[in-house]
Amino acid sequence: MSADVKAGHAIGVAMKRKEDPRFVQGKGHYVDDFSFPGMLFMALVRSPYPHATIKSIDISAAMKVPGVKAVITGKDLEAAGLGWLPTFHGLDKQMVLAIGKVLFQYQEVAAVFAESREAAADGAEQVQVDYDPLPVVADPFASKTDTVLLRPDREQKTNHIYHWEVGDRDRTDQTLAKSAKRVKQRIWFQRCHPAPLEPCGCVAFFDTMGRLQFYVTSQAPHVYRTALSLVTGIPEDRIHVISPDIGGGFGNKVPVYPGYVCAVVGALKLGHPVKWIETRTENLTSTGFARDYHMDVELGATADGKLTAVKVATTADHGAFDCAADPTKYPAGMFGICTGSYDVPVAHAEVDAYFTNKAPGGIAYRCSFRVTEASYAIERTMDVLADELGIDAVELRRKNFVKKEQFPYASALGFTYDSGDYEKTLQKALDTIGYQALLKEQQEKRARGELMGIGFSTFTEVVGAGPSKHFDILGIKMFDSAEIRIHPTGAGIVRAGTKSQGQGHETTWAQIVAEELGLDPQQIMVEEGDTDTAPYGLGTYASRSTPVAGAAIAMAARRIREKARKIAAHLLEVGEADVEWVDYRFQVKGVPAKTVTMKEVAFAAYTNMAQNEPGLEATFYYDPPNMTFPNGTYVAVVDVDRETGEVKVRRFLAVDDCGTIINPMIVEGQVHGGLTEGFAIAFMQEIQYDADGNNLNTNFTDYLVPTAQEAPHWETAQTVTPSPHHPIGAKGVGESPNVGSPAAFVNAVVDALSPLGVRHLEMPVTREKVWRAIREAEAGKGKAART
Amino acid sequence: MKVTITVNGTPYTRDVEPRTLLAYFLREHCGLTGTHVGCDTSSCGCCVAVLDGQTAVKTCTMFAVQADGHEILTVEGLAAGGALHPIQQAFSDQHGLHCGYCTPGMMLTTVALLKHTPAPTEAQIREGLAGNLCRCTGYNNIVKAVQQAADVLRQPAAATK
Amino acid sequence: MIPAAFDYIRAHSPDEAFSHLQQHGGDARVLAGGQSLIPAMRFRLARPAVLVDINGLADLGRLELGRTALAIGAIARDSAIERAPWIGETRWSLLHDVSRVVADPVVRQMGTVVGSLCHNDPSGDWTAVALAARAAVVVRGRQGTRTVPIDDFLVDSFTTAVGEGEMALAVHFPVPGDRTAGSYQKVERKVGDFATAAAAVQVTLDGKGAIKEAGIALSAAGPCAVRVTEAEQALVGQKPTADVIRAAADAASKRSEPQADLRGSVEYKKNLAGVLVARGLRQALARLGVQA
Amino acid sequence: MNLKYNGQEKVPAPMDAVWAFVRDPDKVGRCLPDVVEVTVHDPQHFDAVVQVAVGPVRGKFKLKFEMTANEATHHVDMKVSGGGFGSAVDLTATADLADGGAGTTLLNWSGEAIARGPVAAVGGRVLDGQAKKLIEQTFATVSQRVRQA
Repeated sequence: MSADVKAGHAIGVAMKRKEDPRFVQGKGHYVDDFSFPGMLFMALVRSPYPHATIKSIDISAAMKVPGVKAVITGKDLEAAGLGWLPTFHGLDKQMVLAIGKVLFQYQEVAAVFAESREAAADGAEQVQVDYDPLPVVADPFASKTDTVLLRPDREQKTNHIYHWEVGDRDRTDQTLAKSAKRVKQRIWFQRCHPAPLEPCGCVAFFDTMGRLQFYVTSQAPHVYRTALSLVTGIPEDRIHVISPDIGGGFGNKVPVYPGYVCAVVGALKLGHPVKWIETRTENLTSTGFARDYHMDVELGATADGKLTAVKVATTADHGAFDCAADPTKYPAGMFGICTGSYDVPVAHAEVDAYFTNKAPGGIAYRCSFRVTEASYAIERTMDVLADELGIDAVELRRKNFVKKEQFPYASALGFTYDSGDYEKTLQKALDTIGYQALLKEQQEKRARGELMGIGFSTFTEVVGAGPSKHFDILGIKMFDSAEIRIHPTGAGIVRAGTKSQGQGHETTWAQIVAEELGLDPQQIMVEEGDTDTAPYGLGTYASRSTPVAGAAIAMAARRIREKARKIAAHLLEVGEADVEWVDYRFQVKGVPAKTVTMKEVAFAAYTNMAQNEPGLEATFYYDPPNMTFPNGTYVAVVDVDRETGEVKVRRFLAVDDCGTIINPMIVEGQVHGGLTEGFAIAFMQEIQYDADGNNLNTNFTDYLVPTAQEAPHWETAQTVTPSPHHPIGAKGVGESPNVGSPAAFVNAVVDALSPLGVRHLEMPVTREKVWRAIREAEAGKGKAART
Repeated sequence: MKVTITVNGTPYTRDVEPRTLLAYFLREHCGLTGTHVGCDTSSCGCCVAVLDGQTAVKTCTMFAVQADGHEILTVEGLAAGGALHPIQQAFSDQHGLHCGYCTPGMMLTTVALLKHTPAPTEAQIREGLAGNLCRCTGYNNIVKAVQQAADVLRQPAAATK
Repeated sequence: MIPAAFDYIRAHSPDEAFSHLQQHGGDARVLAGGQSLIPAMRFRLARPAVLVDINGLADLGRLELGRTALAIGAIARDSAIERAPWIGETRWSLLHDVSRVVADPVVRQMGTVVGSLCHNDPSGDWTAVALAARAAVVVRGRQGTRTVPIDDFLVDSFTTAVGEGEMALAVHFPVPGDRTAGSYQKVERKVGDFATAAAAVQVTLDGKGAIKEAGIALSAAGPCAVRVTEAEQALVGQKPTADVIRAAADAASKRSEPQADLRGSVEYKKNLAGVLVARGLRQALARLGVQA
Repeated sequence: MNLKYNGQEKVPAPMDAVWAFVRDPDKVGRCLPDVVEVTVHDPQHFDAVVQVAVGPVRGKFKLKFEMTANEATHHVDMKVSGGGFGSAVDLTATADLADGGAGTTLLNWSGEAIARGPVAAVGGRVLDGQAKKLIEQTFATVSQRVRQA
């Protein structure tokens, strides 16, 4: 499926990945692969209680364990002024190690430093913590009452963190009241976790110059450098963050975690390198979870199904600290995309967030900030509306699509959609999957009492944060950057502020440069993740790499081309105005025989540059003028087993429109992966807490990751509507399948059960939920279960 | 305890605690960091190596002392004479990897799978790889990679592999 | 995660293993496949002072198919069953089925049948199969070896007839008669999970097409795997009809006493027990060419 | 995880004898299955160390007990907290005595336990049954010891 690629014509080619030879030989360098002489291992002591006063911590037995060098607690850190970490959007702060009390189960209480992994684990086991349990608030609706104040450390004496809203509440309410049809659905997007296979971790040491060398699994190394400087007071020039190969991130490796601060403190205090690698349990119980939005979605429509208004009111569970990784001004991220692909005259969305005794987080798990929740809300509720109206869910969507000619489209909640052709994408999906034949099959099966469902999701995402006038993290605007150097032989290096976690940047970035400069992508090296060499960037998450850094790379390459044009003019012995860029080379206008290649120009840039400044390099900081709006139509076909509730996803087709495609092989791979994560969320995954605040899904035996056996076979197709404002028209794709697919899966299951009167099922759609819905429906309770 | 384990043809004699997991023996005592650790529950398969040429094992669920006197094949031992092993080549050709973290385990499970099932169907591949998790690829392309590798390995020229 | 420290002994003969176990009693555990024990040790829930490794005892790794019984040695792997040359024969279809759904395909290459029986997890697969197939376990004790019928072997969750200082050497599965087929039906959330519910079924038909012998057992249906005697009684002597199958399924559902957990409620699991027994019976009969 | 149990023992001894027994921390403490050590601090407070062995899972639980008794209603409240295996267990239990007639006493008990940490997270699948067994055993032993006393 992959192809080799020659100089030029690099975009749109399924070039084999340049990173693969390293990975398939086990020569990747992940953070746990780094070891340094004298290195100590750190283990964290964590609380079994979700809410408790710490009466005492006794480290004496731990210090007697052979090999244990030190134990630090929250008190030690507080005394050093390092007790708290700022959170990314600045609304809250987070304890590094528990101070006075613990607020969630598995919270970090003490850090043990020892000469080996074994000794660190033995030492952690010997730290005696005396707890006095406090009442537990395990759900956000209980939190609302403020009966138990969870965070007396804050000025605001309430569990309410923030209220955020967008749109016109009054007009939305009035329109809904007047609408011929109106549906309301409570939808919970359950708490889930990105669970990359490589857990989080770091190695910290101070080199002979007293400079912090910090190897860490970070999707945003520059932000880490700044954050570490702000937290520790170490000048930013004395911090070197290296984010090596990353074994999957999906948003989990965006926040700065307490363990990192502890490792740095240990390295400083003990004068040894310190390594901390999470266990899987630690990863699932304490690092950034995602979602946990309880959404009341209301749609108004005319009698024939034209949407009149959309209203969403959300109660968000943020856990013990507000560590949601959202841009400063957008505590609920891009939730305003909840009007989806539809032309909605008026809308209102609001989010109220609360503290609970659960792990902190609220990161963007393989999605632009809160886009998955918003997309699921509208796409699920569209099916509820179709059911209410008694019309086909596809027809309802088609009727309400933003039309091709309406772009750029100003949505009721403030976004300007850049481009799209939703009708075309939908039609391609219907044709490819054979919708009419499936409907016929479904009819026949229903007549026999069999349960078959077809589910659609025609979603629109908003990615590529973001324009500096709106978006910042810790005050730093969300631009991204690239630096390109072309060497005398026409080879080169690109450095970007992003960080690949498997997305294949080493390949796609080289393809962009090759396309723009007519060079061989095999000789364009890509380097990311080293804050000493890469220009400042905000990192890779929220599908921002291609929309922002990809644009920066194209723009930097164009700067190089402009400089190269001057040298080409010198080589071609004409004026600069007479040189044009045709078919990946410079040519004297109108004289196709007189050309020079970029490779020749590169050599001249160092050997024969005439009056031009030597060298051939450029840096570009790209501040995007707008977000990009990838979209797609997804179709799931399922069969449901009445007796066991088992759902078999028989077919799944994803038709994506991500604008210009740089590497179709990688785009397809991203779609496959995202669909599998969406499948897992729809059917298997949830971080559950019981009423006592105990986390019930603490490792891979209960937090379920699908294997090749469960994962369906994926079918993909594309339409291409380039983004008009992106230099190469690309929109980004990594997250679309995770954003768009959950609704398609659930809609398919509900469609299968719709003859029984079932209108909604909460994710994860487990066998038992399906079985129960069937049983209750058959017992005549089906109608009652509606609403 | 002193153990001697032959890894990729090279004997490694080391003094280890009995509780040292084979995965950490490979990573930290032999410096072979291609074997990864991704969970605590024998679920993910990132640590799979091949024992005595036949058996795919999760090296996080085996003690190094158990492997004393045995042969272990890890990802570092797959390529020979500067050429990628057909399984490695296939994973790259078919885009059967993204982040690369599960890849070594996935490939070593494939080594044992193809030893016992040289011409697997898609269903057999999916069944055979179900002890290894991948979060990135969605498995479509891993299945294709195993099919390609099986085809290549069944050619007479590759039979010595 | 790192286990607590322990002493490791590699046994070079069954006698040596036995004498170490006698010496250390409850402080020692046998290390066979280790696929349940080592994860428990990594969480430090299990922290035996001594491990006696029997993996070097090649004689205990054999599958011996005799005239009357299949003997599976203490370190014979699950995968050895999966790949046995006779595993495709209809009479062995119960073993065929289970050997492909225990844990996951990599764990099966180390995990052992006897180890699984000795672990006696309430949701184990081999325990239910051993009941349905009426297996027996050979246990080495101070008074020599004894053969314990599986019904007596499985005492309680994680507790078997293997006493402190003793070890299991093999499990014997009777060679099924002609016109025997079985089926193992398991509902699991994903590969590698413990069963939400599982049913092991084995039936033998007589010359006239009536059920001569039946073995029906459930896993994840109580403190340990359970034989559904009422279902067996409902089947034996009957022609296999839909009604007979329903009676057996109902008996299984009734007999099932599962625990509610993340896999499902008691009600759902009891339902599954019946559904899976019915499916297992239909599949086993279909394997004998009988539609019911 | 939250576990709830209750049960009844019919003790072949008069109420006074049973009451005297259940108010004695040392005697009650030694009815715990596989108890290794009981340390009585005062009539209301004692510590106990219990050996837990379920298959390969073996270890010690250290538990603190607080007992309050109501003489008039023959009612005992017990609060237990402690841990082992890096896990925490909190338990509240009550026992009520009633005349069973013919020189016997009815011991009605109920308990609610919350287990947290690896024991619940990893062992949760089997914890319920095991905990139930331990609690039932404890009260059965109380019944037996009173009879012997």
